[in-house]
Amino acid sequence: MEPLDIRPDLEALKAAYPAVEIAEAATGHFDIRVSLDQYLDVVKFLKDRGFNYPACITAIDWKDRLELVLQLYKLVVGSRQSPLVMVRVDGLPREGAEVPSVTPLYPGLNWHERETYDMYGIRFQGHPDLRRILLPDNWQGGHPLLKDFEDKRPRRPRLVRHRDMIVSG
Amino acid sequence: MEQTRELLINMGPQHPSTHGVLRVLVKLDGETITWAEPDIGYLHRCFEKLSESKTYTQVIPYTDRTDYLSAITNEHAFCLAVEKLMGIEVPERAEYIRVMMAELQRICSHLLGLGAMALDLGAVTGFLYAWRDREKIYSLFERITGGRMLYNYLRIGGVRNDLPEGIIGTPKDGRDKADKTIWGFINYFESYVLPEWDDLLTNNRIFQWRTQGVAPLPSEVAIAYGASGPVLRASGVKWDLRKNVPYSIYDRFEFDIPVGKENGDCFDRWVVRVEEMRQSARIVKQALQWLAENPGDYIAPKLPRVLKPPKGEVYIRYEGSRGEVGVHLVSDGSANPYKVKWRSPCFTHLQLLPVLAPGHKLADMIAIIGSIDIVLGEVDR
Amino acid sequence: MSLADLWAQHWFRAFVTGSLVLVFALGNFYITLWLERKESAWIQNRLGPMRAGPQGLLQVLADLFKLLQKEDIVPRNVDRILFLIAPFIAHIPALLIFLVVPFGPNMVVADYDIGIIMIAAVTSYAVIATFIAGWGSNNKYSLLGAMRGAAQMISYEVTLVMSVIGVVMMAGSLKLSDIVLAQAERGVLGWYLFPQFIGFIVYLIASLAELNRAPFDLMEAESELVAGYHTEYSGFRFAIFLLVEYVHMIAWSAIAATLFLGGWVGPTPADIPVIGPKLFGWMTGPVWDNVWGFFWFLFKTYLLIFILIWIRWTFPRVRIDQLMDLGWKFLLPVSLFNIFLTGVMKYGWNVLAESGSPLRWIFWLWR
Amino acid sequence: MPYSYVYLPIFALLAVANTAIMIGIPKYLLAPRNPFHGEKLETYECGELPFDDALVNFNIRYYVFALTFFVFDMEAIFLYPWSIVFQELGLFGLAEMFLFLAVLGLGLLYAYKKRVLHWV
Repeated sequence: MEPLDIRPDLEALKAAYPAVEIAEAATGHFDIRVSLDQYLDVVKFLKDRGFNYPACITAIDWKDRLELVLQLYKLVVGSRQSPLVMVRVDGLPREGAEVPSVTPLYPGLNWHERETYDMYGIRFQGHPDLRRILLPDNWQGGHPLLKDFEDKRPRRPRLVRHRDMIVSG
Repeated sequence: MEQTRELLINMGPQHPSTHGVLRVLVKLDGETITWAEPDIGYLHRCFEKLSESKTYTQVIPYTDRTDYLSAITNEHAFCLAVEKLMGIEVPERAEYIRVMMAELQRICSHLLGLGAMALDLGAVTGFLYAWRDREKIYSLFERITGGRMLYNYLRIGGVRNDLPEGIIGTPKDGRDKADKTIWGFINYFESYVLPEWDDLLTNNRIFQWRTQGVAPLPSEVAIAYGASGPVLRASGVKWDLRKNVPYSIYDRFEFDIPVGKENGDCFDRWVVRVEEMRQSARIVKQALQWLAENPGDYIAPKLPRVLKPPKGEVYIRYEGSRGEVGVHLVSDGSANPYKVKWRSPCFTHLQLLPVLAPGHKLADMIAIIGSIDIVLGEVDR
Repeated sequence: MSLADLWAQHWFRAFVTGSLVLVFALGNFYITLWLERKESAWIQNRLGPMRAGPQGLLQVLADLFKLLQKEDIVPRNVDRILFLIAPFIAHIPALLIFLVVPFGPNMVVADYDIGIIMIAAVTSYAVIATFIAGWGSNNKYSLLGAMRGAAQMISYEVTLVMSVIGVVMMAGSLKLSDIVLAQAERGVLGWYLFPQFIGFIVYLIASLAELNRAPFDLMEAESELVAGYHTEYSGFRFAIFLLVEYVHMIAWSAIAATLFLGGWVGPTPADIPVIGPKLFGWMTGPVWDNVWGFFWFLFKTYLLIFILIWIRWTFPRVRIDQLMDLGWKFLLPVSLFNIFLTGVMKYGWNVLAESGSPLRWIFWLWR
Repeated sequence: MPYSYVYLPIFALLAVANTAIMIGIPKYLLAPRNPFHGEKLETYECGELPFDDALVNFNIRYYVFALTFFVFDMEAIFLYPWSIVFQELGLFGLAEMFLFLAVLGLGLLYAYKKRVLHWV
C-alpha cells in the first residue's frame, strides 16, 4: 500500500484560493487557515478533491476569540497514511459567532456541529436542526466549554438519608 | 371517516434495550417506524471540561470512563496523543504489552456488544455466554492491572507495570487455564468460544431472519455519515486505521480486515465483529510470542513528574473497539491540556439511527441499536 | 334419586374436583417455575437459585411472599374496569382447560364428547384477557403488546385446530379419554406421535405461539415492549398473569401429552408385562392403575414442559411479520397437508387390510 | 350428560374466586397502601412523564388476518364432525372433503398471491 499524498490537492487549493494559509504541523496534519467568508467554498473544494471522510468539527476558545476547527481526511480503500487536514477559521467572536454549516456536505457532522453549538455557542447557519444536544433544551446557563464558564446554578444540598434523619452536607 | 393516527413512543431512558440511558423517540404507523430521533445527554459528565483542569497524567483515568467497556483502547489513544505531542519514544516491550492489552480489550468489548445484541433479540443464553468469557478476560486483566473494568494502566511513555509472572503461559495451555494464562484464554477462545457463537447464533435461522436485510447501510452513506470501525467495514469498506493509518506497532502484525457486503445489514455488522475477534486473537498470539521471546523490564522511560508538552496541537485517529476514536489535544505549554476533544465513534454512529430505522418494524429498532453497538458513556462523555 | 339430588351431587363433585384441579395447577405452577429457573441456569452455565431451600426449591415461595407485600397500584389514567377485571378473565380459561384432560384411567373431571372443540373454544378466550389488559392499561407498550397478542393468537389458533384434526381422524372421536384409549394398545408404537409427526411438530410450534413463550413471546417481548400487555400490573395482579402463563403451559403440555404421547398410557403394550407397572405384581388394581397412569401422564407432561423451556432459552425472538408468515404461509398449509396425508393413509390401510395385500405395511403406522 | 356442564360455571367461579383471594388478601392485609407518593400513579413511559394518550385510532394492520381467521375457523368446525366419521363415509366422503380442503387451500393461495397475508 502506497502512502497517500495530498500535496497536489493542497497546491490546487492554494492556487484557487490564494488567501488560504497552508502549513504542515509538526505532529503530522495540515493546517488550512481560511477566512470566514471563504470557509464554505474551501470545504466544498476539498470535498470535490476527495476529502470524503468527516472526522470531527470542534472549536477552541483562545480566551479572546474562538477558532473553529474542522478535521477531514481522504478515505481511499487501499491507501496508507492518509493525512488529516484541519480547516481552521480563526477570529470568531466569543459571543454570537455565526458560521455556515457544512452538514449539507457532510451529514456526519450534524451532531458534531450541534455539540459545538452546545458547548461554544457558535451558530451554524443552514444547519437542519440546530438545538442543544448534550445539555437540556431549556438550559440557560451558557456554553460550558468556554473558558470563562461558571456554573451559576444554586448549589444543590447533598441529602444523605440516614434512617429517619435527613443529613445535609 | 377518521384516519388512523401515528403513535409516538418513547423508548428510554428507562428501557430494557437502549444500552444505557439513551432515549429514542419513535413514531409508529402500526408496527412500522416512520420517524426516529435519539435524545442523548443523560450521561454527560463533562469529560472535556474536567480534563482542562487536570494534568496530562490525571486525564488518563477519565478516558477509561468514556467508553467504559473498552478502557485500554481509550487510554492508548490518549497516551499516543500526548506522546506524539511531546515526541516521546515508547519502549518496545511496552508497545507490545499495550497492543496485546488493546486487542484483548477489543475481544472483551465485542463480546459484550454482540452479547447485548443477542439479548435484545431475545437470545438470553448468548448474552450469558458472552458474559462468562468476558469474565475470564477480566480476571486476567485484574492480575495484570489490578482493576477489572477501569484500569488506569497505561502511562504516558509506557505502561505502569510489567506483566506478572506466569500470566503469558505457553501455547499448549488449554481450556482449563482459560482464566489463568493469556495463551490459555486465546486457545480456549479460538477452539471453543468462536465455534459456539457460530452454532448458537450466527448460523441460527431465526437469528438470520431477524438480522439479514435489516437496516442496510450503503457504503457511501456510511462514509458520508462518518461511520467507522465495524459499522463501516460491514458496509464493505475495507478501512481499518490499524492498517491504513498505522500507529503504535501495528504494522508489525499480520491480520486481515474483515468486510461485509456492499449494503451491510445488521447481520454483516454481527459477522464482521465476530471475525474481528478472531483477528484480534491472532494479533494477541503474535504479541505473546514476542513477549515470551524478549523478556526485559524496560517498560517506561524516565519522565518528569509534571509533563509540560510544548505548545502545539495533535489529532490522533485510533481504531477503538467501536470505531474511530479521535483525540484532539491542544497544548499551551502548561501542565494542563488547553483543550481535549474526544471524537467518539458511538456519538457519530448514533446519528445513523434516524437514517436506518424508518421503514422497519419496532422490533428491528433494537436490532439496529444493538448492531451499531453504542456505549452511552462514550456518546455523552 | 331425585333430580334435585342429582344436581346437588354434581355441584358438590364439581366443587371438589375443581378444588383438586386448582391445587394441581398451583402445585405444578410452583414446580414449573422452579424448573424454568433451574433449567435456564443449567443451560446458561449458572447455578440458578441456591439460597432458599435445597437447590433453591423455596425460592418461588420467597418470591411469592415478596409479591404479597407489594402495593397494588392502579395507575391514574387507566380504563379502570377493564384494568381490574383482566386478571380474573385471564385465570378462567387456564383452569377450564383441565376440565377435559384425562389425568389417569378414571381421572377426568368431565369427559365431554366434544373435548377438543371445548379446548379450542376455551383457549381462544384467553386472547380476550390479554387484549383487555393491554387496552385497559392505557400504555403504549401494553397497547402494542395487546395488538400483537391478538394477531398472533388468532393466527395460531387456526393452525393449532388444524394440526389436531389428524389426531381426531386417527381416533375417530373428539373425546380425550377415547383418544387416549385408542393409543393404549400398542405401547409406544401406538402413540400418535409417529403417524402424526407433522401434526405434533405443528402443534408444538403453534402452542409455543399460543402460550406466547420465546421465541414467540412477542406480546411481552421485554427488550421491545418492556413487559408488553402487563407492564402496568404490579404485585399480585402481575403474579396472576405469571400464574396463568405457566398454568397454560402445563395445560398445553398435558394436552399434547394426551393427544400425541398417549396420555396416561405407559410405554409398553397393555398385554406385555415386561417393564412398567405390571412388573410389580402387587401394584395392580384400579387404584394403582390410576396412580401409574397419573405418573406417566405427569412424566410426559414434564417432558414436554422441559422441551418448551429448552426452546425458550435457546432461540432468539422472531419478528411479528415473520411470525405471521410462519403461521399462515408455512404451518397452515403443512397442517392442511397433514389432514390430507392422514386421510389417504387411513383410507389406504382400510382398503388394503381387507384385501391382505403386502402393500398394506406401508400404511401400517396409520392403522 | 347435561349435568357435566355444571363443571364449566363452577370451574370459572373457582378461578375467579382464586384470583379474588390472591389479589384481595395481600391487598387488604399485607401490602402497604401509599398511592399518592411521587409519580407512582402515572403509567410507564420509560422514565418520562406520559405524553399523548395511548388509546388512539391506532393502525392495527391485521384486518385481513382476522377475516381469514374466520374462514379457517369455520372450516375447522366443518372438518371436525367429518374427521370423526370419515372412515364410515368411505371414498366419497374423503374425496368430498378433500375437494373442500382444496377450495380452501386455493383460497389461501389466492390470499397469498394477493399479498394480503403480508404484514405491513
